[in-house]
Amino acid sequence: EYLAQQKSKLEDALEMGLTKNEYNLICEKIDKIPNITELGIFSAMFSEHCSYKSSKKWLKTLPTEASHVIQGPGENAGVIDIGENLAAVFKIESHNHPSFIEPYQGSATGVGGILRDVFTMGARPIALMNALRFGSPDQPLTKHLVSGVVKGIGGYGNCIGIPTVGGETNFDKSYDGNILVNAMAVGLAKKDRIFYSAATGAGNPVIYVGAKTGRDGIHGATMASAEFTENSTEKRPTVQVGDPFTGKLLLEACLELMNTDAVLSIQDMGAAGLTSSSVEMASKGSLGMSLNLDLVPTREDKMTSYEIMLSESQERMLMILKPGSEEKAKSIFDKWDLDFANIGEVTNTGRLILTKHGFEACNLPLEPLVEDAPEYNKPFEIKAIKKVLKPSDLKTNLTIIDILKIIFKNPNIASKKWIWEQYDSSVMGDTIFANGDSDASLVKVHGTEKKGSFGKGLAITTDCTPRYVKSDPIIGGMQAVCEAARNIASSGAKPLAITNNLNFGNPDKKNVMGEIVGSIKGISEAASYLSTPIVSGNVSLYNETNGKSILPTPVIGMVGAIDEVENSLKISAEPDNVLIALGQSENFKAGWVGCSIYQEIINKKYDGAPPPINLENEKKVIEILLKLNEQKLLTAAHDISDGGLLTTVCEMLFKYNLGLDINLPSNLINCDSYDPLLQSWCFGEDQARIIIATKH
Amino acid sequence: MRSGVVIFPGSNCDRDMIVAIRKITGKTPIKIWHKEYDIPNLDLIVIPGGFTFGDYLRCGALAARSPVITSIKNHISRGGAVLGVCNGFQILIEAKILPGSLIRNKKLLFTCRETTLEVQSCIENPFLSGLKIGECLKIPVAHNEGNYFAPEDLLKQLKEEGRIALKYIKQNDNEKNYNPNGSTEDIAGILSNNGKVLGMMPHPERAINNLQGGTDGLKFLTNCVEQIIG
Amino acid sequence: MKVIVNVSLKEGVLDPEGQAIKSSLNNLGFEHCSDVRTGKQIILNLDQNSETEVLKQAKKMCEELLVNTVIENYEINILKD
Amino acid sequence: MKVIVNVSLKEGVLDPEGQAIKSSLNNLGFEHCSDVRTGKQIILNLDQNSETEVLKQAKKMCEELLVNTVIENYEINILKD
Repeated sequence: EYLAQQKSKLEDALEMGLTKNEYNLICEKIDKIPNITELGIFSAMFSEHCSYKSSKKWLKTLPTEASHVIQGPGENAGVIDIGENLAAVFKIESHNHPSFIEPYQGSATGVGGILRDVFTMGARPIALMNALRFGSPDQPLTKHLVSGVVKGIGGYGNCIGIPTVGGETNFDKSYDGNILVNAMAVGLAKKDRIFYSAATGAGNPVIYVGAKTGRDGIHGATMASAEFTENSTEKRPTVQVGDPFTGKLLLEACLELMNTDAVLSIQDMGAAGLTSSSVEMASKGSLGMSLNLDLVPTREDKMTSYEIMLSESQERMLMILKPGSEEKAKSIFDKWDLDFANIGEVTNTGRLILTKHGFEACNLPLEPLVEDAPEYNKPFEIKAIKKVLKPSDLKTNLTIIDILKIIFKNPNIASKKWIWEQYDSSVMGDTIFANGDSDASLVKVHGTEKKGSFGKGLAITTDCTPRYVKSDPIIGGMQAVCEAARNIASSGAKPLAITNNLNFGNPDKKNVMGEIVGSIKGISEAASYLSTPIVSGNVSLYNETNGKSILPTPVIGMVGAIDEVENSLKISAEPDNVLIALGQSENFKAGWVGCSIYQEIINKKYDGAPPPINLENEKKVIEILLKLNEQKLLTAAHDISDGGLLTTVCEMLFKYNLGLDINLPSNLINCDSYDPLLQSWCFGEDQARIIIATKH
Repeated sequence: MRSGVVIFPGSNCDRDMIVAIRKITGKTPIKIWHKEYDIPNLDLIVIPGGFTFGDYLRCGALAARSPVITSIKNHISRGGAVLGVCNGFQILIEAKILPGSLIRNKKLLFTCRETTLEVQSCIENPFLSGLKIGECLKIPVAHNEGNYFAPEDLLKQLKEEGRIALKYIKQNDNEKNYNPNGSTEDIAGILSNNGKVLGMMPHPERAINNLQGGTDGLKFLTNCVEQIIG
Repeated sequence: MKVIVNVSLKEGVLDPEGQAIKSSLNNLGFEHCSDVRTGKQIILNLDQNSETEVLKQAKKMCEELLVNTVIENYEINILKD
Repeated sequence: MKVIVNVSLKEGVLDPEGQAIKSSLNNLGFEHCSDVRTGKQIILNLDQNSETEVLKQAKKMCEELLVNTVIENYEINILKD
């Protein structure tokens, strides 16, 4: 502890991932040389993960308001109103770096962390999704990472008893050195029982609940955005270990306590553990906090103030209780066998004061920790491919059937049943659609059953087409939002709001920064037009190994609502249905083949411009679909995306082994199977199209 | 019918079972916390699915040492009926109320999917007597350690005493992996020697309406209620 | 005093994990590996110093909780440090 | 030749299973049990007879498959029967 309270030097700051300027800024703002613990607190708060310093400037441009938004970005999770005095609470977060180092624990703690972000707002989590991206499948390391990540997600989600209802799994060699594990959770709360993290009332007790603190995950926050070099394994053992059993106890104990009036504010100890929770709670309430670190329950002995403040042990929460309610609260945590320790109090000094062994380990003004985190405006260059490929540019001796077979062998399109059968998708008894039944997963809203109806439902999807974003960041960003909205609508629900996970390479490179700025521009434009604002999210940068960045992957998690789950739509057509392609133009000229799966099969690369986005058509196709569904005219619906029209149609026919007689546009009737124009009709990836199945 | 659902730290299918029983009987079963010694007189106690105590050491091992197990044994000696589903079945085995053991699924993976069960001919019992022998029920499973293992002599005894209640069955000949976990002779559920205790891996409470995978679970549980009320 | 309890599956009891490890070892080129059996190791810290007392306690713990005597054997050895 | 590989969690790595077993033992009246750590035991049959060769093989198996070297330690001992 003596060392932790020594004055820091520049090398310490550099070792903690801070730059020279950042170190000087800190010394200037607090007008003293910070000791090691104080510097550690700053390094966590100024990390990319907590401060979003390289992307904050652009994140502010995202639309975050709408009539149904109760709480936008800035809290642990986003909150939207879904009627009947109920609110949906949701967020997506990434655990990319820890999952590469230790796939099982990395992904398991990712699920645990995102669940805590939801129930800390007072919501019972009701569904889990995950968006995963791995390197090329023939690499032995990829096999090891896939099996570890899937087991970790299942291991945590199944044990804590929350259904994993969907997501996406893609493979591309750009993720060889940097896999992506984005976990999304959706919860349900009463509209008037939402809990926030802003501290209130000087003198109120600050309570630590949950598992004991250990040395795991120290520097997790700064590691989260650290670029991997060849020997990244020497960063061990900084990986946190998750305990889903304690997670379940913490979930039930917190929800039980939140039913009383004892809790004033609460925050999950996520990345940077006690540091981010105490600083954010105190600064949001524009108050102060003084903590006695000797009172923090620890599971390893002789832990220094530095280690306690930066530890990322899992399953821990920080709460501020109404004075006098500590006994009642403690009895609930005793029932669930969890630690409950009063470790300090709220003050009005505007400072964070920590004591250890009677010495003052930290005395910092709170304001610079949050307000003065640097906001960089890194140079960027948005590069977009403008070359429009015509069908005739692609020559092949493959027939349509040959191509279709290749498409369904593509790991990004083939069935992922071998993955999601390892997830419990039906626990809690509210799952209507999971894993591929429909374009969006659908979960009943428990307790809204009415006479003659099973009640409301929440539709959830995660979407992104990284190859489009690589070719044209703005169009790629727009397309991710539009595809998510189409998927929600194709399940019969109305798209409502977005949580996004922006996974990118190294922002210090102009083209990567251009990908970030471009896709945020695209997302903003589409999200505002479709009135699906961003209510929460996460940014993961420096996903790069040996100088090679991943494909730009801005994942869009979207939530929608349907009033009666019986009117929901699956993707499988039924016998004697008629299929209609909404949004497909009558007089067909050419299918968009640029940047498509089809082009990759023919040219072994994507080099054309991605399909253009017409926001007006996107909005119209969704409105028409929902109107038709309201009149109960539809049996099924499936959004046209990767692989084009024919791939989408096949996916609608598989379940009941159906066939389909297709009437081609007049100008294609006598084309042979090799004709590029006909093939562009089959496999072109034009947007704003949904196939509906109907008996009427 | 007076029924109760036992809740341990780590149970996560308790609410699903309560919803199913309330849908059938119109009455909400009481919640029994695992530390309760004395519980009121009940007709049926259900031990629901979940990951009690995190499945640590062995599934159900730590839960089987909770105080409530004594009150469950008293309930059985009074002639009461007990239904153990998934983790509940594992707890009944660890508490030595049902014989044999449940080990890891043969493919070593958690599996959550539809299965078809065939009602076996077995001794008088309040769970299956109302159903026809050979009748098939589509009920989902979701578990990691559902591979029921019985040594030779126990298997012989179970057959002779007609205590094998349910088996996984293939719907058509080319359905290869109809048995989700590789259990001995495709066993999915067994009865105690007096027929009053049934342990089964599949989750009937997850098949109680047409929107979510059929109503065979509802048929199974409704039959249990009718048999128990008698 | 530290006690190590080794719990292993009885003969004749299926060990799916052991078989899976054996096949993946063979796939990785370790042909000489003809059989694999898996078991648990539980390391207990008992605050007692008489060895007989510790042995008696450990045995009782195994019978009552740590071992499923239907399908598992166990051996206890005391660490003399 | 028989080889026993004992795999245990590294110091400082959280062992939730060990803690759950400890509290259950305490509840059953074994107050003297102050800590429990769990680990795996893998028993390998290797059809080789040179001890050094067997040791080399076993070490390679641990590094490549049997042990998660990020959070686990291992020790190898050869059974001389």
